Amino acid sequence: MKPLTRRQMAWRAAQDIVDGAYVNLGIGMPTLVSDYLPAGREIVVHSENGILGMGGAPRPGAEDPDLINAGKGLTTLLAGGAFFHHNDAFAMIRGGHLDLSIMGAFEVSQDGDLANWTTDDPAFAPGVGGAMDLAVGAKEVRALMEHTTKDGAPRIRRHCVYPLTARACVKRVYTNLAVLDITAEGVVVREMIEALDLASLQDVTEPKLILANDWKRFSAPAL
Amino acid sequence: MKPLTRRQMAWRAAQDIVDGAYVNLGIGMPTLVSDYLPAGREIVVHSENGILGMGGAPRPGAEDPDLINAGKGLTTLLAGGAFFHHNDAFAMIRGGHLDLSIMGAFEVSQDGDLANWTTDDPAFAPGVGGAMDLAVGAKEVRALMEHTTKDGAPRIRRHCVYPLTARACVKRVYTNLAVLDITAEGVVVREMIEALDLASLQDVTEPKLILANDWKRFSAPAL
Amino acid sequence: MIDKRVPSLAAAVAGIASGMTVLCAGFGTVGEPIELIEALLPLGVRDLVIVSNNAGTGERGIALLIRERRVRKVVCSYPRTSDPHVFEAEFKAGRIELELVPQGTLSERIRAGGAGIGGFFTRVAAGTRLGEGKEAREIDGALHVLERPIKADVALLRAERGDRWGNLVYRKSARNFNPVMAPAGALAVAQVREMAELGTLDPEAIHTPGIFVDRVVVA
Amino acid sequence: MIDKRVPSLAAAVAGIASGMTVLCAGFGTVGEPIELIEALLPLGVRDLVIVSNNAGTGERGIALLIRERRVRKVVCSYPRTSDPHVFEAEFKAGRIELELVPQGTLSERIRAGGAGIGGFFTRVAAGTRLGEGKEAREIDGALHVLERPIKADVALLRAERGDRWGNLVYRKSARNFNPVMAPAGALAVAQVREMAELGTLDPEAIHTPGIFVDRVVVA
Repeated sequence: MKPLTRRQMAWRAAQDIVDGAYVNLGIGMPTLVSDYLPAGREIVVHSENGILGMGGAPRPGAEDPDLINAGKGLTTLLAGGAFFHHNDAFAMIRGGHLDLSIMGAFEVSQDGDLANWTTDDPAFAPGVGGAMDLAVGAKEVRALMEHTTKDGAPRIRRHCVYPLTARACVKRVYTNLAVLDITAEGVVVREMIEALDLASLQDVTEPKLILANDWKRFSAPAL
Repeated sequence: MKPLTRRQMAWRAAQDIVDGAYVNLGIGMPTLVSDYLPAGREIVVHSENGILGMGGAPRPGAEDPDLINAGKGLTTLLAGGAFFHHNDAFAMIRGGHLDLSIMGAFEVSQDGDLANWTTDDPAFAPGVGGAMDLAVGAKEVRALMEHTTKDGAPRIRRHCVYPLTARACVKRVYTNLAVLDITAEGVVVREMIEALDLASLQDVTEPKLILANDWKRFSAPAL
Repeated sequence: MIDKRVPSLAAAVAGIASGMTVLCAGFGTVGEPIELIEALLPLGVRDLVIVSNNAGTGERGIALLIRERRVRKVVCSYPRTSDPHVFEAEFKAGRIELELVPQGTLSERIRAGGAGIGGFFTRVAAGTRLGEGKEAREIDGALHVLERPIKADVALLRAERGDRWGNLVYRKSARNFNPVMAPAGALAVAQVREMAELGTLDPEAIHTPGIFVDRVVVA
Repeated sequence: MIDKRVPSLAAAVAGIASGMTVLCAGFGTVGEPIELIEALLPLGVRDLVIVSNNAGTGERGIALLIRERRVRKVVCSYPRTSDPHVFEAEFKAGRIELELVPQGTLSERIRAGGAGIGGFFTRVAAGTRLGEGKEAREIDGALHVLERPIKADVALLRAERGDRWGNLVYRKSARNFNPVMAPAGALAVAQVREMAELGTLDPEAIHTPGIFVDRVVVA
């Protein structure tokens, strides 16, 4: 059994984004999703700092210091893209105009509660950015995170331990081990990586898992 | 004694607009004010439908059907002007960014209450437009109205009879007989037209008038 | 591929049904999507709630819908625009409801609807007849009323140019309510004078980004 | 004549005093009016409240003000931007206050300040630690919190081009908070890369109309 790399996780999340979707990709791992958007689909990437139609990283020599993404990395604009101010960017988010927000997470609860803004680590000042806006505003929220902490503790919890970003917002979770849906019935395993069994997955997951009837194995290309 | 014409009243109101002022001129008589803005002053006229830097009426042949003022008459744009949407236009109004709003009025009270949106005439559906926004939002509100109704009843009242647009907002009133300030002490006569005396003005004004120490006669050019 | 272009006015208004709330952009006839509005007639829809600054001019657009008795209620700031005789007649006859809203509050309520704001306090109309019945409170010494967002089933828009992603550019004062209403309609439909190739509209000067627009038709 | 151009950074920040609330535009360093912010240093001002998306990057701009201990409090959404070491050090030492606000709520509160809105209800932060202590109510079945407008003494802006009326045009993602903050400062000052002749900025594409701007300086 070989857990997915961060890039493989981003790749897996990218495969589910449908043609024509308006999506926001959070800072950190979700930003990598934009590298793996499936060919042949026109997907409009939104950025909190006033961009729709964001492209990938610029070619060397084509960098523009005035054109950055929400993670403050250099980016580009596709044909058909537009610039606007911060308040319009958040009217798009809060007003329910984004089809999908993919965010990193510290924890997701069995009810879809999301904790991704602070661990109360006294070594750092807390920062929230646009996480609460996205969690509340996007039509669908999906989390992209390692299945466990570095210490092996589950990140999919009965109840989040860390302070909440928003309640009952996450519908799907992509981890390095599985794809899981948060449903009214509970946490449903849709996909597992090769050679992983449900019992082993349950060992690193706090709430009781439900294996979907049509669950499948999945693997990602080497990335 | 010769009361001012509507154009003369507009002329008089225009003389008080200072260089550099951002002003909104209400529909009806106040729109005429833009024809008499004193030469040598740069005055930026705002319109509710998304214009700053509105000019006068277009020359024949230069009319543009997409360029109208709040009264829906054709207008022009000065160099330095800008177009924006309705919500930005009202952010300017409500947010206190306009130096001056000149509006028509049915009645003004001694406390500066303004009544200018409905007379409850059952023959017409009521309309409010941007009057309440302007009355509340502009840094200064001045009213431009005939001193009396067609029947000779005073329009400057102790208390407005018609439904209010906003309380305590009018600071100055231009009529066809006088220029009056609404002050904490009462209604102060600043200027009267030629051959009018205070007693005659008081006869057509409900609240007790105070004659300013430095009051003066004024006359307008033939218009 | 994203292609919001539709080939006809009929396709542009497909699915709009009786009883819906319809935002109609424009200030008087300027920026009013007259052809889209009139395309509602053959659909046979009735009992519409029209939200617009005015209540129809002459006998076209909103006025035609009202004359044909398709409108149950108008939410507007100023029904007495130039030539409002159709609305006036229906109103006096008691056949149409009017909700009068100060123009800036109307705009802000629509904006709140599109921006996911649950309500806002404004001084405008506080202490007046138009503020009666609304929750009121003093904030920083001034009386405010609480205003609710306006969300609509449909927003009908008129722009100068549009592209297949739904990006829109308006012309001069025809912009008015258009960019405010686009986000507040569950379905937003724009008639444009001209279709532009994707990428030819200046990204620095797109007035309504395509995310807010569902269909674009040349009319 | 209207002429908002000023000849120097010193003239641009004249009158800004200790204890004032200062909106600083920008997202990270992009769109941050670094030169204007640093021009506050020779004024000797202290105890500033800085409202900005971040809390300073590296050692320039907001970070420099903080390092020089001119800032009492930062209101922001994300102090942990790239290289926040100056803020982090002051924060850990307990020498600077932090009010953390979700980014969209921060933007909306500033917008409310500039647009004369007395407060608004939003679902964002409701039921979370950042919503604690705020008035809450259920609206249409969802918990909302009441947020207050942010009005400031000063807004510091950075634009690509400006003219003597104060009209501003930004470039790409450097627009960000600039047009939101301009209306919310009692004094709004913009540094621009280039001054434009009046009338040469496209009236269809002015991002901040001059009414919101008091001073413009090339920097």
